[in-house]
Amino acid sequence: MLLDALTTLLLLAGAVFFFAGTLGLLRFPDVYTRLHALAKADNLGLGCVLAGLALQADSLAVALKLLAIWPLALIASAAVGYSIARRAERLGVVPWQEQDQ
Amino acid sequence: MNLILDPLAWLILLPLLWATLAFVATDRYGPRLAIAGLVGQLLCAAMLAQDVASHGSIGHLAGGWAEPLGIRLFADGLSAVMLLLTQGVALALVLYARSYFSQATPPAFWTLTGFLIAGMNALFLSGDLFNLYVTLELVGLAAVGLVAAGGGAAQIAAALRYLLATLVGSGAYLFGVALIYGSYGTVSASLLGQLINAEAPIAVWLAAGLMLTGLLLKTALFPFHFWLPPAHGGAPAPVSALLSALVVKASFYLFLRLWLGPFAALTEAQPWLAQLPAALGASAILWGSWQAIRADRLKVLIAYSTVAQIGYLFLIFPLFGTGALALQAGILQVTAHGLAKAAMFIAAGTLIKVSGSERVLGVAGAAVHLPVTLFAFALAGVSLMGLPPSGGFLAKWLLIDAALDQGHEWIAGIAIAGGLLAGIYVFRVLRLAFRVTIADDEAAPLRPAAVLEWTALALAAASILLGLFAMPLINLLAGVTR
Amino acid sequence: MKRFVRWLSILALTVLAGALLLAISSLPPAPVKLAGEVAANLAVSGVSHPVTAVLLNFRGYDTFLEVAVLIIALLGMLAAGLPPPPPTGSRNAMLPTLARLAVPLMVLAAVYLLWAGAFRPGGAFQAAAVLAAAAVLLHLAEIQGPWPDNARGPRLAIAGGFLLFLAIAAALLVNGGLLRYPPEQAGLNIVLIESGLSVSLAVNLAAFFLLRAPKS
Amino acid sequence: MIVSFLRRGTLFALLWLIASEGNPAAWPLAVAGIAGATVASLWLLPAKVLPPISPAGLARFLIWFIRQSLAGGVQVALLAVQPRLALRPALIELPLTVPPGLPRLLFTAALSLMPGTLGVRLQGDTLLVHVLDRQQPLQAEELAERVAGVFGGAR
Amino acid sequence: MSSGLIFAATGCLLFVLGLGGVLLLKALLRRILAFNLMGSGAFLVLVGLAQRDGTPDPVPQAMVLTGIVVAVAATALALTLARRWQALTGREDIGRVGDAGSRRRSKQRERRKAPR
Amino acid sequence: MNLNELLPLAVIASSLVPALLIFTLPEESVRLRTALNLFAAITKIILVGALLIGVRGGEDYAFRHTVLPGMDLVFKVDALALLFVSLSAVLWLFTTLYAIGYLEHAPNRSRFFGFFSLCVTATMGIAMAGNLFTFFIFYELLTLATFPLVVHRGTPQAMRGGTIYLAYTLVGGALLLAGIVWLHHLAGHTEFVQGGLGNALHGINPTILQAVFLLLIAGVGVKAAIVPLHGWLPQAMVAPAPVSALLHAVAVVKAGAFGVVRIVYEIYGIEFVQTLGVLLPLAVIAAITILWGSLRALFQDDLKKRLAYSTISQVSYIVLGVALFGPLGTIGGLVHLVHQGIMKITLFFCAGNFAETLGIHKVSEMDGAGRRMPLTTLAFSIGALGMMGAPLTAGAVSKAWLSDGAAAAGMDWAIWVLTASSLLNAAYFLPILYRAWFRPAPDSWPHEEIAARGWRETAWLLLLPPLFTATATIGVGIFADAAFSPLAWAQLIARREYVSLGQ
Amino acid sequence: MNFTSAELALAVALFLLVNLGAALWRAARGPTPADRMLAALLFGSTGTGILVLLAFAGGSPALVDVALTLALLAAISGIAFAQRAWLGKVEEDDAA
Ligand code: NA
Ligand code: NA
Repeated sequence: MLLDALTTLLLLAGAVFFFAGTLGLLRFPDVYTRLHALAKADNLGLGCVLAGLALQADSLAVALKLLAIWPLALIASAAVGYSIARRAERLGVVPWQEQDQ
Repeated sequence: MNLILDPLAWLILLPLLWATLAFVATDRYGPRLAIAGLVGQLLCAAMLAQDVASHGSIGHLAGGWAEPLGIRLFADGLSAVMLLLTQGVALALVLYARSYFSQATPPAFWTLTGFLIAGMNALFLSGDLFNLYVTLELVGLAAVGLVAAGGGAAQIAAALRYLLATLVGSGAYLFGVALIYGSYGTVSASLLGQLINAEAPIAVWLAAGLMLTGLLLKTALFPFHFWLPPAHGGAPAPVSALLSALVVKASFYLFLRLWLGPFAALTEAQPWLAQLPAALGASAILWGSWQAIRADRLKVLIAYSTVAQIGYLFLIFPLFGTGALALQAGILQVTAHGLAKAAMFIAAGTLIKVSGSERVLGVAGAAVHLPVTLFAFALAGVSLMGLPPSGGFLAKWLLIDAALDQGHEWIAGIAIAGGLLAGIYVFRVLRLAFRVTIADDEAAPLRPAAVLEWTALALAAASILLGLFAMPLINLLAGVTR
Repeated sequence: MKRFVRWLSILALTVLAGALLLAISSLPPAPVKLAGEVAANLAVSGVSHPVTAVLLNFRGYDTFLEVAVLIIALLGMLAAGLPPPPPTGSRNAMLPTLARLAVPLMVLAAVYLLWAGAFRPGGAFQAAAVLAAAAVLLHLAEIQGPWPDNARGPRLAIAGGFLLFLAIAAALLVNGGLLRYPPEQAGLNIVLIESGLSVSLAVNLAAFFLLRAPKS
Repeated sequence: MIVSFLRRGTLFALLWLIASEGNPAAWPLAVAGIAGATVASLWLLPAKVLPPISPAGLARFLIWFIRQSLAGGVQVALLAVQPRLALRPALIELPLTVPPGLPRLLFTAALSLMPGTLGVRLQGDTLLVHVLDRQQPLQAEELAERVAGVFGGAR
Repeated sequence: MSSGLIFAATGCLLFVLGLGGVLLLKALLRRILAFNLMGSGAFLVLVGLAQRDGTPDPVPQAMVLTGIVVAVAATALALTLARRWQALTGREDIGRVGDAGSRRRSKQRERRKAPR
Repeated sequence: MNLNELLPLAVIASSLVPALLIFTLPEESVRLRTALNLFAAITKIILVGALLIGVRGGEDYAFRHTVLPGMDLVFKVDALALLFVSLSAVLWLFTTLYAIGYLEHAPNRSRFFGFFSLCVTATMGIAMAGNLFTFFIFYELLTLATFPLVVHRGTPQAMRGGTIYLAYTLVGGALLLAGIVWLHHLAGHTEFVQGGLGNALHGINPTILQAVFLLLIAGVGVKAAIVPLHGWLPQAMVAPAPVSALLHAVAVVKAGAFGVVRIVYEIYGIEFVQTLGVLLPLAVIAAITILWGSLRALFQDDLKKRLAYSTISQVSYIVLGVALFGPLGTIGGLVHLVHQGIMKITLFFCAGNFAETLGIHKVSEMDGAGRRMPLTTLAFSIGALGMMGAPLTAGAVSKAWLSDGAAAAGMDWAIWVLTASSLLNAAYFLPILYRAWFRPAPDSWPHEEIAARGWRETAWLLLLPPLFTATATIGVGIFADAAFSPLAWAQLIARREYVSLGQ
Repeated sequence: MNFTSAELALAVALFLLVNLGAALWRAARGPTPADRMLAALLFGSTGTGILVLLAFAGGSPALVDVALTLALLAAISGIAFAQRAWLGKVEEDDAA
């Protein structure tokens, strides 16, 4: 029961962070800031979801497998985010400044 | 029968084998592999035709699983004819190509050719709609690769256009297969032939429409022909020959199979449907011929001739009455055009190679310098015009006969008019060849290798002789059930 | 005129969409049900997952030809002319370390997917995709250089897996059909084929990325 | 060599066990996979190149990192839902103290997942960092220390 | 409406959308993506219709896996050709061709745009 | 395969095989090519001789090969076939001899003689065809084989002539094909049967049968140069003289006329044609062609063009004879098939000699040619007189039978047409003879090639053929009643064709 | 709460699907090529999330493997795109 409640909480939190990430992606002004949104909010959301589901797992192995996805996703995300940022910088994309508004 | 020597299976395995080996081997071994493989395949096709002639149709359960779970391969007279044509023409073209590309072979030419032939053979032998999709892609992508060979901007553009067309065609076909599977739970052509009736749900009608239209696109029937002239006219001559003589026939074959097989109940329930391909075919004959008459490059002229000649194939669809005339006419046209067009394209390749000009005008004086090649071109032209004695003539004769039989006189008229139009574009080239050129006084151009001239002549002669010895082919078709 | 054709096409497509939706919504149940047949024959298929059984046994012939399709696509690239080698000096400093760390894991994941194919979706193609990704990563990290178009190794690897498949298909003709496995050897045959294919397909996929024209 | 082979082999075997959920079927394939991964690992990352890893340091790092990551996520979420964007971004040159290779990779990756910072380009011994709020203090110092902790305190 | 039917309906829409894309879009990359959409539509219909009564059918699932590989192959070839085309001419579309006259014109255009 | 099947094939092969061999011969192998040509021509004559004896004795020679279900390639050697076969075989020999002389030192002779032999092959096939299907095959082959000969010189005029020739003959072929398939569809087969298809045609809508008849006659009418389908013939005179001989006497126009005979007698049947009401229109068209050709010939200064219009006129004598209901007209038409060939080939040989030796191409250049080239001019005169129907010549025999036929058929107007035509013939031939024999020679000839040396007015290979055919022109006139004469043979055919009518 | 965890998981999965759709729109819009590459990131995180949720909701644990594979491939393709695609003029100028 407690596990179910915790799962519910984590899944909902995950949904919220994913939503925030999407919102950031849509609202933030340039590729760098959008990268911030994805790299942080989405990954946190994924972590919440994985944790929530791991709580429901039938076996330890399954739970560990779910939890193992997270670091992999994080490393992947960091690497891709870095590569994109680097590409943007090399393409000459100038970071947005607040006075641009 | 020795199972491991099953010619049906080896018709698929052999080309895949030599194509893969040619991929690993250097260009030095490619032609040898191709020739050896094709000789073997020709034997297999002959054995298969022999078996079909004596036993009717022959089945082969891939994986040993019966339909509907497994894929059933089968060969009847129709497949046998297509297989014989394919191996025969391909062998001649490979012999030609070996000499034609003696300086520099386009990358991957031999291996792509092998895969292309494997795909066609697999297509001719498949009785499973989804498996047929895979074979269609096999053929389509290999053909696109061959068109791209050379890698110039014109080739890449032609290949891309061809690719998009062929992908849309097979995409529509695949979607139709999905609808069919959803409707009946099977993709076995023979089972579907029993399951589909005139009261079939709309989904099946839509599926049939999508699949057949997709195949029309792949066959380049007017107005879906737009991709063909650049692809066939821009590729190296042996490739053009392969594509025009064989590849478009593969999707036509499938169209015909579907029409007479799984979708027969639908097309018989709504006879007016058959007028659509025929009307497009008639337009193809007129438009293709007109464009061929106008073309200023020799190979584009020949490519448009293919557009026109494909039109004949579709005139037969309203004519499937009780008799076998229409089918005989269609398959004779496939065979005769296959032989003649291959001959014409490689003859043109030799003419262009020697004259150095891609233009139709480059042919001037060829009657003096390249009599054998020109003769091959002329014989091929005879078949295309439907003049006797040639396979093209018999096809036209049967077509007109069938048209009169079924009361579609307009089709007879179109067939005759098409022959005259073909006469215009063929003789446009031939009469130029007799024109005396100033080059007569200069040193005659170098004679090309004999094999370049004689392969063309052999193919052209075969298309002529077909007009006298068509009975074996007709007898093979006798066992084809609708 | 052009716009007219455009709008006409859009109209036709809309009609098509409507007709399709209408058609599938009123579709009666299918008369043939293959799921039962698959289940009934699963025991002798050599694998326990029905999709894998269909892919490599019941319709293994499809898969056989599908491999050829992938090779052909690569051949098309060779025919069209290979792209030039990538410019050097735009090195991503994070990649070498990442690659050294990730590639062994990817190898493990690939074999795992191959292994899992017998029980669940997965198999040679997925394994090949992961292996190919590993090769690409090594290449991007400049640990693995581009393959010249005449490189024998990749060609041998690509051909090898397919030829193994072909050899098994041909040898099984003795049983009366292409790829007709004897039930007791089906599992072994499938593992052999899949292992060969995963390498072959992996190299094939990676080649789209790694095959480059020699530097001029 | 043999030791590291066994060590990494064990690690991969553990991973296999987790992934396969302990299913022992077709074990030869499993052995092949583990061996393959181990060989690849030793080829790509020879034992002598790989700095020693302190399990305790790793654990401490992970706990700290999860907290930071949570904070980062919350910060971005708050920024995203605010009616008016309160961003004051900038590009900052950050001198690096962690050694190149695995530590530097870990540093850069973690920095990108922490509040307000995103690695943009590693060049020489500096990292170009994009920050969401140029007034917010960077936690680079602390991160560097904790990364160093993971690799046995070597700095 | 079963989930299978929803899949199938989505598949129909994707297919038509993709078809429209290939036919009407200009940029090669978009047309290639649109072709993939067509394929995805077909796959969804294949799987969806077969399980519209709720029981999954492994046969179409296997067909879809085969179809995906074929689509991947086709996409790979299309992309390599498109990239080659772009490298040769700097253009991202190949335009549409008609017969004779218009073809000649478009060929001239191609030649003009080709790098010297 | 027995001898009776083999012999027709041998007749075909005796020119087909040499044709294919000649194509492969290098240009320089003059002697080998000449030997091959002559050997083939003589072989063919021997084979034809054997056939003549056999057919007269009532032997049946037929070869049948199934091409499509219900459709056979049939060679059948009947009396009618032999009439045409013998004519072509004999004239082929002379034309070959003439061509060897004519083309000495000319380029591309392998090609020329190859297609030449192919033409003869096609003609043999047309003559021996046992059904319309077979007839059509060789009819079209004839078109294809003659085209390279017409354009042989490769000059712009040759190209133009060739193109016009093609346009006419291909359209004609298409019409013929339409007619044949239609007929095949209606009657179930297209075999040539003595007396016509008979029952197979009864019960079919007469309008349709008339339409098919029109298609068939139009199809063969193009080659027979019936007005208004004659436009190609005057244009084709740009071809070398041996080719003109081939077109006008041996093969092409004859093939058309022969087709009319086959269609009228052995497809529809003369009686049925009469009841269909298409016989009279045919006769009228033939008459118009006769007059029109003669009239146009009158105004041509170009010698070969004048001869070409003359051919248009003369070939329709054959058609007219066919269209005269009754055996007498038939005999007249058939015998003219042969006689016209002999006479016209003489004229073309001579025209070629004038052109090659002295460069004379026009009637107005003919002054005094008779004294410079007496033998050629003599041969020409005999041919011309024959054409006019002078007594003791081949032409006299034909015209007599035709007139009798017209009278017997009660078509007296046709006699007037024949008379008018004869007058016109005289009007356009006599001035030529007058100029050649009685006008003084000019100081120099337009383009003298061979100088006069003793009695030899030109190369003997150019001289002998016209002399021989001129002799034949008189021979067949004088010995018209001999066994194996064309007239005797035509009577044999007419007897067999009219046997069903009990006449 | 009167819903099971499975139903919640399905609901969250659908919500993420909508999210993914909206975010893909941005990725497709650009404006810079780098923006387009964000799609790779999206598939990596949101796609993986959706798949594990579906695995749980649908009781098909095999989808977890798919999620893993997707995450891996999305990462590599993202990096590959960033490294190789759209080699803009800037890059070439840099090299020169
Ligand atoms: Na045509
Ligand atoms: Na008469």
